[in-house]
Amino acid sequence: MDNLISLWASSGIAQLQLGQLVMMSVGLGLLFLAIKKGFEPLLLVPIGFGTILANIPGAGFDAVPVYDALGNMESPGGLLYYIYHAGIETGLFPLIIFMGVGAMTDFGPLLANPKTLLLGAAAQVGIFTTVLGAVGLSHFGILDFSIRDAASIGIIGGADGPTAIFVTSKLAPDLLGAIAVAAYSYMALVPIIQPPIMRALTTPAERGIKMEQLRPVTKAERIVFPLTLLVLVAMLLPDAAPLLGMFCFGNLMRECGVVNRLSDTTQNALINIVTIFLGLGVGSKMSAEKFLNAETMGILALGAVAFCIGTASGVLMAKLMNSLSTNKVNPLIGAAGVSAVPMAARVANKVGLEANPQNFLLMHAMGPNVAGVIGSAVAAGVMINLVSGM
Amino acid sequence: MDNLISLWASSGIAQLQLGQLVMMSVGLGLLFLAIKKGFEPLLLVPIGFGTILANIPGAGFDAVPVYDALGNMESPGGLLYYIYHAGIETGLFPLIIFMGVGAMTDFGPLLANPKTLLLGAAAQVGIFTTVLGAVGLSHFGILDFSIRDAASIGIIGGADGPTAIFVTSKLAPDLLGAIAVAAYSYMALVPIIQPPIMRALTTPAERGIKMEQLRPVTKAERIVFPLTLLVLVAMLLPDAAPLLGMFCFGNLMRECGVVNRLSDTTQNALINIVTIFLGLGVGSKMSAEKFLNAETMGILALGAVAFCIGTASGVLMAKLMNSLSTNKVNPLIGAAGVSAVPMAARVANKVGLEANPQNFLLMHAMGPNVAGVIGSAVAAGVMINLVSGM
Amino acid sequence: MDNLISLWASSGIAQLQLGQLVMMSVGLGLLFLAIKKGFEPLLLVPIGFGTILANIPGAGFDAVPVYDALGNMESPGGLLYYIYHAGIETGLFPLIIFMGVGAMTDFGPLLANPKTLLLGAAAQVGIFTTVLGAVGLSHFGILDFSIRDAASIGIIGGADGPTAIFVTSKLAPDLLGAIAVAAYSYMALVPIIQPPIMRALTTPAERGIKMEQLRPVTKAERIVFPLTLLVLVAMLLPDAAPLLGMFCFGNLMRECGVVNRLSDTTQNALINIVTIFLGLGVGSKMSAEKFLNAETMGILALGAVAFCIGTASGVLMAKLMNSLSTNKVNPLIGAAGVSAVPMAARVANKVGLEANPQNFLLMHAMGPNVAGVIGSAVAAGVMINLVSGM
Amino acid sequence: MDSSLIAQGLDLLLYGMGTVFTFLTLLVGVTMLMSALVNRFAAEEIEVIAGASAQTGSAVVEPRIAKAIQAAIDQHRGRK
Amino acid sequence: MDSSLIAQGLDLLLYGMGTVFTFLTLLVGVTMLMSALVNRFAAEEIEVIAGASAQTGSAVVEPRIAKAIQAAIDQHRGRK
Amino acid sequence: MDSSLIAQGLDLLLYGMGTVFTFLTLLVGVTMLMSALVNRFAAEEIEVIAGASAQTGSAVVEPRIAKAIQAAIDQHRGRK
Ligand code: NA
Ligand code: NA
Ligand code: NA
Repeated sequence: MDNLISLWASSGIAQLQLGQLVMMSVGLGLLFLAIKKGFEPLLLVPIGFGTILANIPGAGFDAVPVYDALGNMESPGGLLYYIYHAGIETGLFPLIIFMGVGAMTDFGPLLANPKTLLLGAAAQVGIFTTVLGAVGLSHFGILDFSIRDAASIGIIGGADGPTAIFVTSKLAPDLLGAIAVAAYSYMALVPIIQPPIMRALTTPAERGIKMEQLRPVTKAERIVFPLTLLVLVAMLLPDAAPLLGMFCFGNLMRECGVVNRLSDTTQNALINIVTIFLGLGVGSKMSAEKFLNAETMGILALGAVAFCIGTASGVLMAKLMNSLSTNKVNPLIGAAGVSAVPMAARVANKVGLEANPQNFLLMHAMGPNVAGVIGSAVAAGVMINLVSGM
Repeated sequence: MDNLISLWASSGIAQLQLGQLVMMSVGLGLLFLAIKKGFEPLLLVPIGFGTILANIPGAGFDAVPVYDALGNMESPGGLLYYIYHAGIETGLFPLIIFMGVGAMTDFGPLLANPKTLLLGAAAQVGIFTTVLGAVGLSHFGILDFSIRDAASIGIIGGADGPTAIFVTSKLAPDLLGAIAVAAYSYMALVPIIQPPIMRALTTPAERGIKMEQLRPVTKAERIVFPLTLLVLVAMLLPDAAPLLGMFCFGNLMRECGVVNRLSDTTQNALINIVTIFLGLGVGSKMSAEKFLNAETMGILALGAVAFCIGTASGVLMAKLMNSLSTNKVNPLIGAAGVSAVPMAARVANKVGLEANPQNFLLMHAMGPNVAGVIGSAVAAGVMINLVSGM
Repeated sequence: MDNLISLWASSGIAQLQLGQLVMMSVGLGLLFLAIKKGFEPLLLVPIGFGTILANIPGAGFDAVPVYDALGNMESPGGLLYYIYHAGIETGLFPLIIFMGVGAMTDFGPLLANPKTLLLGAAAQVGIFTTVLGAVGLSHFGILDFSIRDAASIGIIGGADGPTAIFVTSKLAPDLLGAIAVAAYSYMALVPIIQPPIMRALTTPAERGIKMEQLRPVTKAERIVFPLTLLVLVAMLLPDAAPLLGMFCFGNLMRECGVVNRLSDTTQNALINIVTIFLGLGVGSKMSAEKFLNAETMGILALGAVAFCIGTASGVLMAKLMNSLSTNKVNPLIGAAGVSAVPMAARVANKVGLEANPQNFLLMHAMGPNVAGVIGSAVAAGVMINLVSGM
Repeated sequence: MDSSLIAQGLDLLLYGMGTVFTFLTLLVGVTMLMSALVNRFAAEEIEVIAGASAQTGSAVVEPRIAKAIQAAIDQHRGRK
Repeated sequence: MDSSLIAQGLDLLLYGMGTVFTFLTLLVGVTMLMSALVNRFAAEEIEVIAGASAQTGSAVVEPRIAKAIQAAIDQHRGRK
Repeated sequence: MDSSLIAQGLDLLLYGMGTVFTFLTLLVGVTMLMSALVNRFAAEEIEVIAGASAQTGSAVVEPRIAKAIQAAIDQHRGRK
């Protein structure tokens, strides 16, 4: 009879709190978005599943390991505990993923037209105005964000998952779940968020601008570029060096042509393994007390604002460049500067085709697209530097 | 001369204890079974090799790392030390392997005929009667098993390697070597152990029963099933959630169709890497003092009993179901309920073909086969829950 | 304004020390050698890049994690800190790589002609005479090497990267960068270093010696050989068991034929992942204070000497064997005894073809080549044993 | 003490098998319900035959492998 | 305190965007310089078209896969 | 102290090379013995030529790749 009571007492239903039930539904909702709606499934499937696991009452996925006085283990920690502390708290998983992303990135279009780096810079305006929005909400007592929270929320506007996770795990780990979910969800919503803004800020004539074909890029340029970027980062902005250093390392492995087996593993087995565990680890931070509050609503709202402002800034920057140069760019590719690789570039291409069915902007948009990755990593570095000193 | 003495003193022969020599032979014996006899080689090759490594006198594969007062390493630990403590003591390796097994499991036949879940339940009788046998041996003073030991021994009857390792590493880590070896050996011996029992408990007419073709299963069912199972586990039996949660996660990645690259890595690179280290880590627990004793003989004997009872229970359950329903099942597929995927299903198919050369039971037996995996994970959960409270 | 000062103060230029600048150039130089000159790129690309990363002022790649009194993390460590302490200080990465090398090694030519093991033994003379050279330099006050340093320097002559890293991380971790760079660089320079020595020590007639075709080797021999080697190591030289044990394990997985999926992963995803991190971790030890000193020059000079003496010893041993036996070996294959697999065997083949365009020595040279791997692992084991007792 | 061990073993048998059977019987019902609901509301074409996995045939081939195969075949066709 | 929060936000905006623009503008110049220097001194044939990766087509196919494909095609040809 | 360093170096040379030679010489003998015993008692057909690995040709191709290739070739044949 005691056993029956013990079994019942340890059952999920007996221990279940409302918050956990709601969070499990949130997890199922994320899985629905990922599987049925195609929202960044590579991350949202593990995050959604991790959310459910972390909220199973009594399952101990988040359990802290217990050691006796001699250092022998009395009871092991939970799977998500180990994943979070080994891979996310240390920053290792986002950095390894950045290495993999580097190994998958083609800098060719950027090298053919380096001025598109400025579009990638402009789109980061969304990050910093969102920071201002977050501190504003806090100032007026609507929500309660510290400057570290605000900086982490802003980085959603970088439209770059690993960067957002890296910054948030350093500055505001309690917000990790909400910020990661917002970042990946909005990246998936880019085809819905961006086009109206792009159309509102451009004339049909501007959207129809044809760009000259990109020049060929040599292998030597491709090899030297990641090293150039690395040296510049090292000299000027060491705080961005972890992210951009690993990014450049991955890209150098890709382009140098002599370590293809390493590059191949980095792009496949390694990044896949780390993606699974990164997602589960982020899910482990999706607890009711951290997610089910007004701040999360604020984060979701501010994240959407960040994407909109970033998109608008990129388009406006392109128009500014056109007014200063005779070598016109199609302002639609400015929207790709938010990164969200390669989704935003595809959106630019699609909106461009509406205006002129013969105008293929995809390659031209890849330049600002990867520039946006560099831009938000730079923004992340400067944010970590400044906020740590505040 | 001192050096010569030092070299001799540190040689294996000078340090060798009889127990180590015997255990190295046991390791070679496991390799023989794995390589020459085909006994579950994916696990028994690493376990056998790990056994040899762990018993090399003076090689330090099991060495504990030494740190000075400031936390700096004075001497590193041995390879097997790190593997065991990082992957097995924490439970991480069995859970990751369960994720991989989930990604390799096809629930189609089970979904087409969910009643076969009952066969997977019945076959777990072997687990619990073996627990009773172990405590009986202890009660009569023949061997010395605690209730934690008995529970771990019983789980051999689950015919599921990672489950047995997961439970044993939590409840009775000293028995890990013997239990893992018994579990994998008997899984390999399924084609020898099961057929006589299956024939003894059935008539030729029963063995010849033809089952109707399985209905087609939709993709949506396949996607929703792991989530359904997960929610049910979460509500009723959180202690089974680590194993079944990871199993469902792997299966969802497989079936959802949007994360094929993650599923592919889970089924290949990731599970292979973890299998190698899991095997080596289990081998590190194969020391003479823990393996060369009467208890190990008892474990091997009880493990065989567990398999036999599990097989018989599955077959008898199928006969019971037939007596209650007009929709007949071939009782041979009940034997597949012990799991030992896919060996037990193949055995059912083979014995069925002997009775009726036109009767292909393989697909029908896959249902109870995967049900057996769920069944033994449930048994593991309830065992950990109850024993922890005793 | 304070922020501007903070940004400037944290910029690389403001913090840059001359040593770091030089070391970043060294890193770029290693990348140049790896990419443009093809010097062992699989290791030197990660080492070179790791060197640059470790020397970025203020980037914190080497940062030590900080915990508060309760054990909560206050600030995470750097990526290279974690890699070095988890994988290199513990010896895990070199051992896993040795497993992978074992899985890629074909012992067929060695089994067909086991006497070539003696050539692999002879070539290790380079290791120990170099130790003597290092202590000599120290004795005469030219440089300052302890016996542990000298032993680590000698192992460069083993021409085997993971062995050198394993020994050095145990005996003289401060020299790790210099020794790893020397080892891999000279392995890449084998086609330049060896031929003059080989020609100087042999007559054209000797270089033209044709060797009889190798006998076929059975699958059973291939399977039993790694186990034989393992047992011999276990009995006689347990200090070599970590390296040779993992090597034999990899080779057994390769040859046994029943765990091809494990062998495949070991040879691909696993060794690639570990190679990337091993290289980065070695790079993290390339700091100015440890690398930019006279000792490094001494290490580079002694390493070259070690390669030369090893090559000469192998060739002379072959000539000695010829003078004692009627079954002649081509003395050029003795040079392959230094290991540097498969480069040294190719060099022997090439120099042989110069003397006799019909004489293909490649397969014959593979025997001493893999014997050299065993030989230097044995030397490593005895070195660790003896030096630890000094 | 020892008889308590037997008692513990009996408890495990009783509650253990009870839980296993209860859980899996419940799962039978829930699975049937799930299938009925899903196939009614998802109303999707029945594209997969039981026993065949969701990932069969060329579906699991990575694009780069598929591309390589295609290239090889094109080359082969061209060579003839 | 709260107005200091706003001030901090403004500081972040000012110095943050300033750094991002300064850094990327500098990168534009440095990249152009790099390309000019590299293409002048490396004097290598222009083998890659912009937009196409360095690793395309059969280059990413591992040797063992390529070998398998070749074997399959040879076998196929032989079978005819 | 320093001369002791030289002495240590000499010791390493002496005992080190001694061990290496002793071990590898022993290994020559043991390997020959092993081969003789194995080939006598295992009495297996000599299926592998020295120098060729145990894992050659299509053996290392994973089943799913082989299946994909087969599918591609079937498709190719069908298309003609
Ligand atoms: Na961005
Ligand atoms: Na089972
Ligand atoms: Na060597």
